[in-house]
Amino acid sequence: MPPTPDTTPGPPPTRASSDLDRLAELYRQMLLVRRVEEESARAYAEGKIGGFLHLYIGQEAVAVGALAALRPEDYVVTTYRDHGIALAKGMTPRALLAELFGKSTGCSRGLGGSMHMFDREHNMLGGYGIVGGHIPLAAGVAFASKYRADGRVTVCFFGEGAVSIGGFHEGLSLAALWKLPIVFICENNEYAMGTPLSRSMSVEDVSLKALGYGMDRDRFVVDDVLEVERRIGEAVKRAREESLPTLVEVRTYRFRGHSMSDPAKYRTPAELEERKQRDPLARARASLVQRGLDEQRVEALERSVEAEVADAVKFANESPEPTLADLEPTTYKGPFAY
Amino acid sequence: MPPTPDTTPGPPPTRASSDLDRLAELYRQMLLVRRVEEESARAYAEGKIGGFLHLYIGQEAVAVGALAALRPEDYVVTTYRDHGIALAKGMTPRALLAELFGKSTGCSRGLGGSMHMFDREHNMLGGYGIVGGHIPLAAGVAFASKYRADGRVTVCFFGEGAVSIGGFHEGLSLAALWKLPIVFICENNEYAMGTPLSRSMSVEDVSLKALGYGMDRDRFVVDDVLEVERRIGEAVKRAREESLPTLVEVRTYRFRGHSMSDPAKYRTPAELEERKQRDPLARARASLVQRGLDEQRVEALERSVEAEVADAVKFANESPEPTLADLEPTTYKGPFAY
Amino acid sequence: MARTLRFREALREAMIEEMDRDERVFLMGEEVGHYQGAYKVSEGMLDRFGDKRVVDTPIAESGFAGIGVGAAMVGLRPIIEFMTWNFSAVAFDQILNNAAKVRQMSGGQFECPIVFRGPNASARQVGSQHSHAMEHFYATVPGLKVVAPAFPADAKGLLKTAIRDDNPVLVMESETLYAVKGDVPDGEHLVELGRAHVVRPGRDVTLVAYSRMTHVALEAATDLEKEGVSAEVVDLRSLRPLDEGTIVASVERTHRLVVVHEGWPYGGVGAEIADRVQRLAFDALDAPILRVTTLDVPMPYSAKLEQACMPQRDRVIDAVRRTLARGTN
Amino acid sequence: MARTLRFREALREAMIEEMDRDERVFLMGEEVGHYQGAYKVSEGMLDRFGDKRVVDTPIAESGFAGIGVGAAMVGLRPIIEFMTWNFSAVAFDQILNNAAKVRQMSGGQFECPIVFRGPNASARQVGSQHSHAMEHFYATVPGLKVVAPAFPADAKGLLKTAIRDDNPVLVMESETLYAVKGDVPDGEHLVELGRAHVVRPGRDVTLVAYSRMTHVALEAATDLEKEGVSAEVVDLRSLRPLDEGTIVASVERTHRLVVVHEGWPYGGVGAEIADRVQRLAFDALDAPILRVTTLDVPMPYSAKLEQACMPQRDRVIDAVRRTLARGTN
Ligand SMILES: Cc1ncc(C[n+]2csc(CCOP(=O)(O)OP(=O)(O)O)c2C)c(N)n1
Ligand SMILES: Cc1ncc(C[n+]2csc(CCOP(=O)(O)OP(=O)(O)O)c2C)c(N)n1
Ligand SMILES: [Mg+2]
Ligand SMILES: [Mg+2]
Repeated sequence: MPPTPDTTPGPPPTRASSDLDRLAELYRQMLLVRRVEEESARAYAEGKIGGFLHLYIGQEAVAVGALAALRPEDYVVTTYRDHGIALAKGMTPRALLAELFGKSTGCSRGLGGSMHMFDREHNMLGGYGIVGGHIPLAAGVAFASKYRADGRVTVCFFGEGAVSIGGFHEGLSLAALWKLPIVFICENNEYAMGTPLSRSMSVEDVSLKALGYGMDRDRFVVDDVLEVERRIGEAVKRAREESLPTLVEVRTYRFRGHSMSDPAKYRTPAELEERKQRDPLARARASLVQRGLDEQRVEALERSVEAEVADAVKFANESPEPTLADLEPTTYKGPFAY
Repeated sequence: MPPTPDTTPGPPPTRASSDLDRLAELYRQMLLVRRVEEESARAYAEGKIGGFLHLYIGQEAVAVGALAALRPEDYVVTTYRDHGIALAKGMTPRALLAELFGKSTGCSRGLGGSMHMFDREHNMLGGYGIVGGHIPLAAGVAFASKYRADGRVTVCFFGEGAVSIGGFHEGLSLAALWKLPIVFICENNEYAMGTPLSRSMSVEDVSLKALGYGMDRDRFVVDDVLEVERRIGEAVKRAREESLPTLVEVRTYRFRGHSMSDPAKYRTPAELEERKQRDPLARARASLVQRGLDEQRVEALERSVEAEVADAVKFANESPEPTLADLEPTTYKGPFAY
Repeated sequence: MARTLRFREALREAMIEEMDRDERVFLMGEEVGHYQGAYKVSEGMLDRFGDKRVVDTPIAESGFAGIGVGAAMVGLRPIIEFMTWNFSAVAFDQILNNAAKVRQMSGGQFECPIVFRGPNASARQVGSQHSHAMEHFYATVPGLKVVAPAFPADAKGLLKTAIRDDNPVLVMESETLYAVKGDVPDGEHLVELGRAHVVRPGRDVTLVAYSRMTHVALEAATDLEKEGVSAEVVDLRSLRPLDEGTIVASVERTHRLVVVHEGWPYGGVGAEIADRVQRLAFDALDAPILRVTTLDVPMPYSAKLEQACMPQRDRVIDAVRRTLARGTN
Repeated sequence: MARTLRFREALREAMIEEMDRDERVFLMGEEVGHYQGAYKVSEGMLDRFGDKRVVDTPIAESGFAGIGVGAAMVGLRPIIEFMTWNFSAVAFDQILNNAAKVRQMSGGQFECPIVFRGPNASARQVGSQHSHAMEHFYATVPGLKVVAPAFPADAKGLLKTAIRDDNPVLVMESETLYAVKGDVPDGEHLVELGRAHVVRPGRDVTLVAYSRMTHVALEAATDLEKEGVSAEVVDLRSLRPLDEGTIVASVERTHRLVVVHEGWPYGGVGAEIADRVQRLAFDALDAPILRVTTLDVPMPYSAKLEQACMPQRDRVIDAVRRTLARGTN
């Protein structure tokens, strides 16, 4: 009998036994990210979300594949394009959407917003807004793991636009020098706002930077989420077992503009169309069906995602806003200092 | 007849016709640097110089050889260890020592001090005190040359300690991306204050960093000043003719501590002794004599250096100090802004 | 004669006119060219001047700020755009140690005629890392000049003067002002740095403000008028040099002062003004000088809380009432 | 019982005691280990704690400041030494945007118990890039705490408290104080952050100072005594939180205030104090508050000019005379 659709929020992702189950689970996570992002875009248009909103649509396989290679106790640090990564690390759509809606039930009480998704319980150490600024910070998290010998791995994401900034260099230098258990994942989506790679970097191959640090490197195109898990898994293993950092460049693509205010005129519709043809999400679904997963099971899974998203939107809508009383205690622990 | 010793300050360096004359001239410059530095050390001990004093003793062949490859209109930018570089670029010992003595006749009116040797006339664009901070600035000078197509080359010096800092990365990235006519010379003297290379960098070969920028690179040990001129000359040519940057790592050694206050306990006397055996200055002299330069001519040249240094010390001693009236006009051009 | 221009158009005109006039002037920053400017200030400029003079950069603020300083030292006149002033935090050293000091360190041999510009202070709901009012970090530094216009005409006139100045000048704009319209005089329009402007005369209290807060102060003044309070509004325009003469003259007439600015209170521009006025107009003051600033917390994302943190008309009015309530000394 | 210690020894004791007490505390910075500290503050600590807990870094202030923040977020308690605070300019973003904000951005989920410390302000003749008084750049930022002790006992007590604090605390030391001796209480010695200390009582004028300037203020007070002027000296110790209560209470007794600090005048700690005091003690003031600060120029190398730029006893005395000359209001 096919499973009945589950309309309550699902349990946190668990390791599936078979490869097909595994792919189904990763597909579910990718779809969840996609759908949450689509709802965010809609809510933004309705004025329920303000400020910057950087969508992850198109890149889902990176976060989902990469974080599938982690243990729950491992740490993740990323940029402002953080929704997909937060969800893949275990943040609930409720906590995420409520944050976007500026509600006190949001992961960061509605104080952080889109760019600052933090989830202590799931070791999601945030979304940061200053390009490159979080890279040394992530190295510090890995430093702490090495200091305590806690066996944890830190994964740090950034765009290819961050590679030109000092923070990238200092973070990677120190991680290499001190052999920190960290994986640096450069999500090379070919554009930094409106700037294509060719106008921001003198070499096409970002992973070459690793040579100057004597660091291991990897580089691949993101088509198949399982391949992402496998490749990042190697770097994670190196970090966990040998306490060695790796720089991994993954080639990906964002289907939306840089943020909601960007019409993305710097690329052709044809280019976008071609990339959409290769959408790793669609590919994962096709692969599931092709490899024999019951179409009904796929649909059930999709319905469960819909339900989870709908529940989260409702939750975010109905939650209360934070108040002035939230400000001082989030500025200082203990008495306010002025 | 042997030339009579010349006790007046010599003329600015000119291109000698024969190789031997050339070597004699470079030897003279190296010796001038050495002697000026020795006098500075003495004056420091006498309390005539204050603050930090970073001596260039041991590294003379780098500045003298490298700048011999330049034209007078080319630009130079460097760090706080700038005395030798300023002299090799044509600054007079008078202007330099008067600056160290804090006198208004100093190159920077006694306001800059040891770390800030500037000489507009000779296109010496300074001595900077923040490690790595001058590297983007130097790229900007080269940017201006390209903008104006003035055919000039910029040479930027820094220590191997600067390679870990963001400014290095950003400066080199931009120079490579924009193909700027610049030569980056990393004076790898194996120590950054008390930190040996092995504790500051994950790779021994600094020039490897160039790979990540797709930049040309070179790397050699500084023994022979003519070899320095030749090797740097290649990079200068590449900058001038193709507007391409190069990263050159030169292996050198400082015979004194980091600054006057550093007893340099982090290295063994044996190591220092061994390096002194290979002193490029002594080697240049030996080579001159061996290749047939009249010993008397060598001594005459040495006497002329002595005279020039003595004159400069006297000048520095006797010069007046700057006054409070110097401060506002050097803070703003035009009316003071407060 | 004058035309009505938006703030961003006025800035653009200033840059275009100066670039037409002087081959040495160029614009450099993130997305200034092909993207037409993150906030469209430089729209069309790449087409007009080509990519030699309108230079898109990678994300390397410290790098391109330093490039600007070096280029300025050898005779170019760079305009460096920070996509927002928030990002100048990674270039802080270049501004503090190179731009502001190169003249002094070289004993006056080298100059640094450079303009750094971009939007400053809060935008809307962009969170704590993107809402900094950075002006006081720079106004405190000798060797720099800092301006913060509130109206298109001043934006144009100050920016043109800044470009011609032989010192580093920092121009603090505001994303929330870019679309604001105002009259801009035809022809060559230059505004001297260091001159405040009494934008509304009044008798009972002086409001000192700059950038977007000048508009808030004016709104407050309009409301106060209805309660019979006549507020004089002084638009600083320039933060360094600071036109203490105009401020003091106003306080000598009104005997009361409220300073309104974005940014945190501790040691901000308001603190500096309070210091100067109590020193220079001690006997003229009938009540303590009050500051209305952003609350002393990182800026929250929540729309409601963000508004509550920022100086608003009501908080200005409240401060004015409090200063008036004190009676004469 | 108390022992006489040098300032640097007091700091070292604070670190050693806290590292003995708490495995999570470590020291990181340039030359803190093998070199025994650029100014010998950490002498012997590498031997005692090993290179896991006394960590020499390459020259990458932004990198290792960020490493400290990340490590603090997951439960370590880093002490990050800047060789001097001047070099924090390249790490400014890490302090402003990460250390100060991570608690807020995460809605209070993460803490950042970190200490940044090192020598601040002028040393001797090290020139304009190495003589910055950086404290006001940081004291202005909510989320940070800033202390600046003048005596060995406070150096020890404040640093120990800072290490135990769950917020980022910046400790401003002074190269020119490291060799200064003073009594330090035996046993556990903690000094609360945010408490100023009246180090010399007086009747006629209040001098507020911190760090090395407290000593200058005390010298001035001794000289003033000879002319029959009784000056009260308040040593702030903590700049944020700022003990306005103690300052105001003093001014209410003396009716006159002179603030003495290194660093430029514009928007400095002195400006903040002027603002608060004129607001909180308006009626108590018989004369304008005066500031004695570093002159508003980059610090020159020349020994004579450097001395002329820095606040000296004579300038303090002169300011006191000027404030007294005014008579009562
Ligand atoms: C230091 C800094 N400079 C500029 C910005 C503005 N900015 C935000 S995102 C962005 C582009 C980043 O591109 P990339 O790193 O490729 O990431 P992507 O957006 O493609 O995921 C820029 C310039 C910033 N946030 N921080
Ligand atoms: C940003 C910054 N951090 C720290 C310092 C202090 N400092 C001055 S020189 C130096 C060592 C530099 O070594 P290296 O680059 O190898 O040059 P060398 O002194 O060997 O010529 C350090 C740490 C500084 N000036 N700037
Ligand atoms: Mg990108
Ligand atoms: Mg070195």
